[in-house]
Amino acid sequence: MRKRGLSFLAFLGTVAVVLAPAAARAADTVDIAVIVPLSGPNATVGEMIVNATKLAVEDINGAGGIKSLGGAKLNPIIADATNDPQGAVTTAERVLSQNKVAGAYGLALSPLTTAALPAFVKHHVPVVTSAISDKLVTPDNGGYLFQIAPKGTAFGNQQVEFLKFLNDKYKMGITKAAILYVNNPYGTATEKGIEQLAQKAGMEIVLDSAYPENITDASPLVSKIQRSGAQVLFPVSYITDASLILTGLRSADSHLLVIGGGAGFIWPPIGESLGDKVNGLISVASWNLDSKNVKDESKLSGVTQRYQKAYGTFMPEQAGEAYAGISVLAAAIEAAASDDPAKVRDALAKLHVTGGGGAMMQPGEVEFDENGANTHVVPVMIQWQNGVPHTVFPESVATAEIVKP
Amino acid sequence: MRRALVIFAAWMAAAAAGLLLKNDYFASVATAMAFLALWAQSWNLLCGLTGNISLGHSVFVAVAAYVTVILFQQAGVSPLLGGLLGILGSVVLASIVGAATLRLRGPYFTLATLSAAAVVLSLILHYSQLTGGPSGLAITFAQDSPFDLEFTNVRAYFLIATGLLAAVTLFLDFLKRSKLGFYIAAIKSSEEAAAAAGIRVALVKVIVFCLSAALTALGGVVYVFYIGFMDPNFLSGLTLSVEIALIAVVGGMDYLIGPIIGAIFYEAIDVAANATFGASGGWDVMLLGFAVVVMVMTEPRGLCELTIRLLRLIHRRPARFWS
Amino acid sequence: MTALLEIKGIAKSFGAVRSLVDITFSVEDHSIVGLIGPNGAGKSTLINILTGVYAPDGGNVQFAGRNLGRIATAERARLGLVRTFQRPTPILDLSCIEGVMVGGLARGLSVGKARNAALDILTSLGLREAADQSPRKLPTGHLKLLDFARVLMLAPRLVLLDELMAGLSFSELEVVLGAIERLADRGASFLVVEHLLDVIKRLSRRLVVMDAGIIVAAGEPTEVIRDPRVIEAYLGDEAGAVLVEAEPAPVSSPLALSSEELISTPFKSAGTGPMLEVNDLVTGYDGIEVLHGVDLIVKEGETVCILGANGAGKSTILRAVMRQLPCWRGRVSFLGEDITNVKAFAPAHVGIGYVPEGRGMLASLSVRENLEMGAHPGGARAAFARNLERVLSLFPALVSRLGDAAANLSGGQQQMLAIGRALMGSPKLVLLDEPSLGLAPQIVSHVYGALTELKSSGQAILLVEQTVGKALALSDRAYVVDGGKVVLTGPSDNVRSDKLLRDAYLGL
Amino acid sequence: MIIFLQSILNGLLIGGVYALVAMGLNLMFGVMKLVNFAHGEFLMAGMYVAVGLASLGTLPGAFGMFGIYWVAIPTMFVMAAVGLAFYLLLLDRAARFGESPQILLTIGLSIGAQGLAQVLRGSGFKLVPNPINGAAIRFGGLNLQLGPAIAFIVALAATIVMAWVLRATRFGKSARAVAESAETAEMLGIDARRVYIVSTSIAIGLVGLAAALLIPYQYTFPNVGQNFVVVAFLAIVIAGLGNVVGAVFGGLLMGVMQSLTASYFDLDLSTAAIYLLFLAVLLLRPQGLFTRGRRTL
Repeated sequence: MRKRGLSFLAFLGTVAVVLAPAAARAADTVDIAVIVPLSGPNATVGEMIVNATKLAVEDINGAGGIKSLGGAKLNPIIADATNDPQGAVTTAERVLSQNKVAGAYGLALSPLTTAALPAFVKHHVPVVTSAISDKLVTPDNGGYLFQIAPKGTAFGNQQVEFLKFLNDKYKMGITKAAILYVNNPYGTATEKGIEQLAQKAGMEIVLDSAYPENITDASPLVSKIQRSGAQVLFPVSYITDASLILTGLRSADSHLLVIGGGAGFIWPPIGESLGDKVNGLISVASWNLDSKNVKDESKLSGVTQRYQKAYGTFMPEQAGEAYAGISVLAAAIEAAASDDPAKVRDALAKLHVTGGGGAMMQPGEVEFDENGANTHVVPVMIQWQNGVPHTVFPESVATAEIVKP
Repeated sequence: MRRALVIFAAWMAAAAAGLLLKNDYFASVATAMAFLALWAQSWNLLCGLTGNISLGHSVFVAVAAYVTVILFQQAGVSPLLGGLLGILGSVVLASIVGAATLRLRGPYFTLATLSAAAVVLSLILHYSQLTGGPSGLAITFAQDSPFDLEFTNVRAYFLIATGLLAAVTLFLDFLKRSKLGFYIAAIKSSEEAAAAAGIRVALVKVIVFCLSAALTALGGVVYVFYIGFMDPNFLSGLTLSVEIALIAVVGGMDYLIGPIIGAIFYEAIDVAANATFGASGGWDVMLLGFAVVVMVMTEPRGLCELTIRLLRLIHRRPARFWS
Repeated sequence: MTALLEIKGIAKSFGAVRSLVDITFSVEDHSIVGLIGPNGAGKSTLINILTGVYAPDGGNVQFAGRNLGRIATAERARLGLVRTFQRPTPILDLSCIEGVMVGGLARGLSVGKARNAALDILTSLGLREAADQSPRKLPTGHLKLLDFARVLMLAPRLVLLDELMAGLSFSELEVVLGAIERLADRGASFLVVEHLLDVIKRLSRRLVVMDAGIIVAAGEPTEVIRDPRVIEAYLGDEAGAVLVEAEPAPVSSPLALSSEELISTPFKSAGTGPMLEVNDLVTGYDGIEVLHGVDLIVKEGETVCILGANGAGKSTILRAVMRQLPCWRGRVSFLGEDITNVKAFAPAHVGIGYVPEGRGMLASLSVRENLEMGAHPGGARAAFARNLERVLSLFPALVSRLGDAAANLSGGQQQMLAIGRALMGSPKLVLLDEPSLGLAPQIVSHVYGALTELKSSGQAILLVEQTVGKALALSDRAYVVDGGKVVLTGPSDNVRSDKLLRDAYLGL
Repeated sequence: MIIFLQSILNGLLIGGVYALVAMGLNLMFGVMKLVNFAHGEFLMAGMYVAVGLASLGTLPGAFGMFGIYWVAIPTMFVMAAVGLAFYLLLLDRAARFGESPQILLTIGLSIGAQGLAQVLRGSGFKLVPNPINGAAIRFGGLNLQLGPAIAFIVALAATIVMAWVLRATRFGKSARAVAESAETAEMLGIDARRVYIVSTSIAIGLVGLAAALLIPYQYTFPNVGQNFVVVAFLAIVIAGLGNVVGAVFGGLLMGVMQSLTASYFDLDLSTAAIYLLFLAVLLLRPQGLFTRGRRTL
């Protein structure tokens, strides 16, 4: 009996510890939750988002905060969604039940989003996310999820469109495609899109194979590709496997066309590690720092430069989406003229952003359909040129000429 | 009997606390805690007996959960029935793994369970049209439906989880003084002598393995509806297995309350870490890991042993009550 | 009618060591058969085969007209073929009575019935009041009684008692004997493995004697004991005859002599200054005290032997000196240096070589490497070549085997290697623990030949033996240990003719 | 055919690194009967050390593209020192605990170390740009990635040295004696504790070497250790727990199996296959495939 008492003490102790920070909260601020993976293999994603969030909040508050709330300042409450769904749920519950937040941004990964969503629905807090799974934007999501990034299948679509475009432009006559994807939600989602559309486009899929996360050696995959006789490779990979595949191909002296599936192929580390060998690499991206909508808007391009200055790398896609997402959220609060999350949700549903930070997302405007999908957004194709990814497709947002692969 | 009452009272207290607790966060922490304690308790039934560490127990959670959910979503079988089938599935798996590994000792056993889990994991990944592959399966529902284990109020899951925990603890307490309990004790102290006393050691071990798996699976069935989502790495990955083992051993494998203490300790550290460093990654993981290291270094036999030692320091009376 | 237990041509080897060569005998229904033999004769191996722990290499066992074949231990127990263990096996997490109940439960009794039955048995064994205690605190004797009680719960037809009586107090002994006799009257049979001959004489009409894996004699106890082959086997050699026939010789010896007295007593041996001194040594295994204050001394150039029955504590003395056991009380010093609490690897470095019981081979290392491992003590590295030459001339058999793994040596060669390895450290004193254990007679005499050579080269030796004759012949002085105490000491010749020695062995 | 040979080659190359990691694991198990679940995190730590050193600069042109490898030796020694601390701070005391607490201890350490790495160095992926990454030699249609090839050669050299140490040196023989029976070894005057200390340092030092060989072509990040150590575990069991030299063959075998299955089947099923083989070995031949009789280390 004594020991049980003891354990309850321990429990109460932690209660105290946790309630403490919740107590302090200035009156003229609007809290928003930023819940992203900050530990485990995907922590990098979280860090990019947090970096961008800081810039966005800086700008919004610098521009006088939420005017409709008497210039209340935006106050991001950053929390670690960890790397597993259980962690995401408890974190969401922690943040949502200990703070009165007007809205939330983050989660970023489909499993975390799927698991944590019910908590947001229960607390009636809208969450803007950069997770790309199509499954998220269905009537099941309770109407509290707003997906600012393009749908997973849209990426495949764009990659295939781009290939067609290349075929026409350079008469490459590419017909045999190989798909190589990491065996996780992100990989499988993207792969579906590529596979369906490639067939529609009359491509022959000569290789369509998954590989586990955390591989330490890609050379078997490379020999697989070579054996398949593919002319173009659509790899969907994170940073380590992306690098292994690229170096593997190079060391095998293979010159087939690679159209990367985002993530690993566009994050700063790949550029740093490959040096100038990275130039010419092509990939799809959910956002890029020199798309027309960013480049032509000095404010926004200024943001990308500040990011470069503050964090030492160019502004990656996750950061761009985050900046847009936070701004959109702010715009919704502004429109709702209230920090009541339910009202903010309704505002988000009606919202049509055409300027300000929200325009960071290509093509420069954001609108959500009844399932919370971003109706305007399309993925962009980038090509690494002198160490930085440049937007080369679609024409609507392209700012750089393609260097023939 | 007295113990049974205490356990029941403890459950009532916990349940009441859970219901009165205004704070959803602590409700969810407490629920997670209850599930972890339940699993650690079931884990300890096997590993407390053999003294070996299983790093594959999450697979029993996963099998039960997958069977239940797949039956539910694709054949509309109520989880109450599907759950039974799920548990059965776990038991079948356990009987195979158990029969194969019961000869193994120490690290051999640990590595065997670990890789058995890995096999199942990659099978779940492979048969994706059934299991949803790496993207896993989501259970979304809008309104209460008790017979489908669907409750919009998470407190319900807290009640069920703590209820199951209490029930399992009671069951194990009763088991201790049953025929099987005596056999387990005999085997624990010397397999040779146990056999010489006419105990079918191998059979008893397999039975215990299956029992342990069944109880673990029981938790898994409810848990998956609570969390509303499952994917292979999450449910049958190493992380959960390790959590279960850590909690049981840190709590104290020789004590009925050990796993519960362990779960409280584990979640408490997590809560504290998140409260202090929640906004920056790494800290929580680091603190959890090193807390375990410190714990083992100070008292390898777990928190219960430590508590008892402290109590002895305070006043002579040895607290054997929960042993 | 056919016998209850029929053992036909059982053979069993472990690696190079042939533990059982060819064992054939039977136990009639309603009978008590005694089984004796020196350490390493293969008695325990035989029991493990009868209970299905080991599978025999050859031969078969019939129980109640049924071939046991590969039937598992538990099933055999349920058939009524049960055993006790040399070392007590209490169930630590259960109370005494629960531990006993287990036997009944396995037999199919309900928990309630089993409890009553267990209570009766405990009462009959005089353990009534211990029933609800934890066995952790009980003395060895009680624990052994508990084991006995547990097998009784199985309603056995044949009980294999593996040195159940060793370590029991006189009163406990009476209780057990009583119980055995009562059970025998109710029709149970027993195979009693013991060193206490008088116990066997009292219980059994039939005695089987084993040595080095074969049966050397069988028949009516009193006759068998007089059989010279038995004396040879059981007590070593002709000298043993003295033991059985000896008239009480006039040697007055207080039960435990203090070391001072020992030194002061004049000896014909070449001993000068004291080398190894053990004062009032108390130690034991997991909480159970085995040595109750032993005094012992070895002087330079002396050969001393420690005699005593199995379980008397002979090896324990050596293990304590080598720091493989912690000393609970007392003091061990070597050449005036206190080594009571030094690290486990230190004794070798101060100059004590050790040949452990069972030879302690490093089986995976080659013979040469084993010898090199012996040469760790500082000075020995320099003297390596000389020592190696000495060892190889002492045991020429090893020369051709230097490259082979120790595992592949024969038992005799392993024993030689063990001795040689100890000598490689150029020790000032060599401790030998039963060098004759499990070896064929001619090998034993070969080993002793080598020891005699060593002795004549002035090497100090402390020898633990069971085979009295050769040990006494070799040594200058002898200690007789019984029940963890030195009961007799003096020049070997006097000891040989002392009745106390005989008591220590045959427990008459 | 050429593809087949290429797969074998790839397998052997990556297997070299597995071998280095596995060797250390088995040395520790053989001598101390301790399975070090934190071994991967020592690799991770080693890689951070190596990256740190490499970012200080690489050797001048004379060494051509191999300038980055100067970090190998320092990293090895730094990690050996870490191993020493590991023993003195934790294992020395934990040696008295049972197996279960030891397993738990190393698991806890593994988790904690991953957290610590992120707290100290962030979660980013680090790879010092260097000419080795992606460079390759080609012959007869086969191509040989330079980074893995160098790792393989060094690993082989290290193996030969280790084999020699264990067979020929005084320490090696003592280690084998302790591995077989610490009690017997001590009664012969061998200081078992010293053997433990040295073995731990060597084991962790080897991991350090492996780390230095990896950084030219593998990213460094907090969880990187897991990717390698899991395979190393499979390797040591297949080779036989405690069999140091066998572990090398285990590592190479794992590499080849991975490579073959990966180039001819779907990877997720091949994982299942590999683990099944692992289980089979564990159950049918617990002493491992490359261990004859009762040999130790």
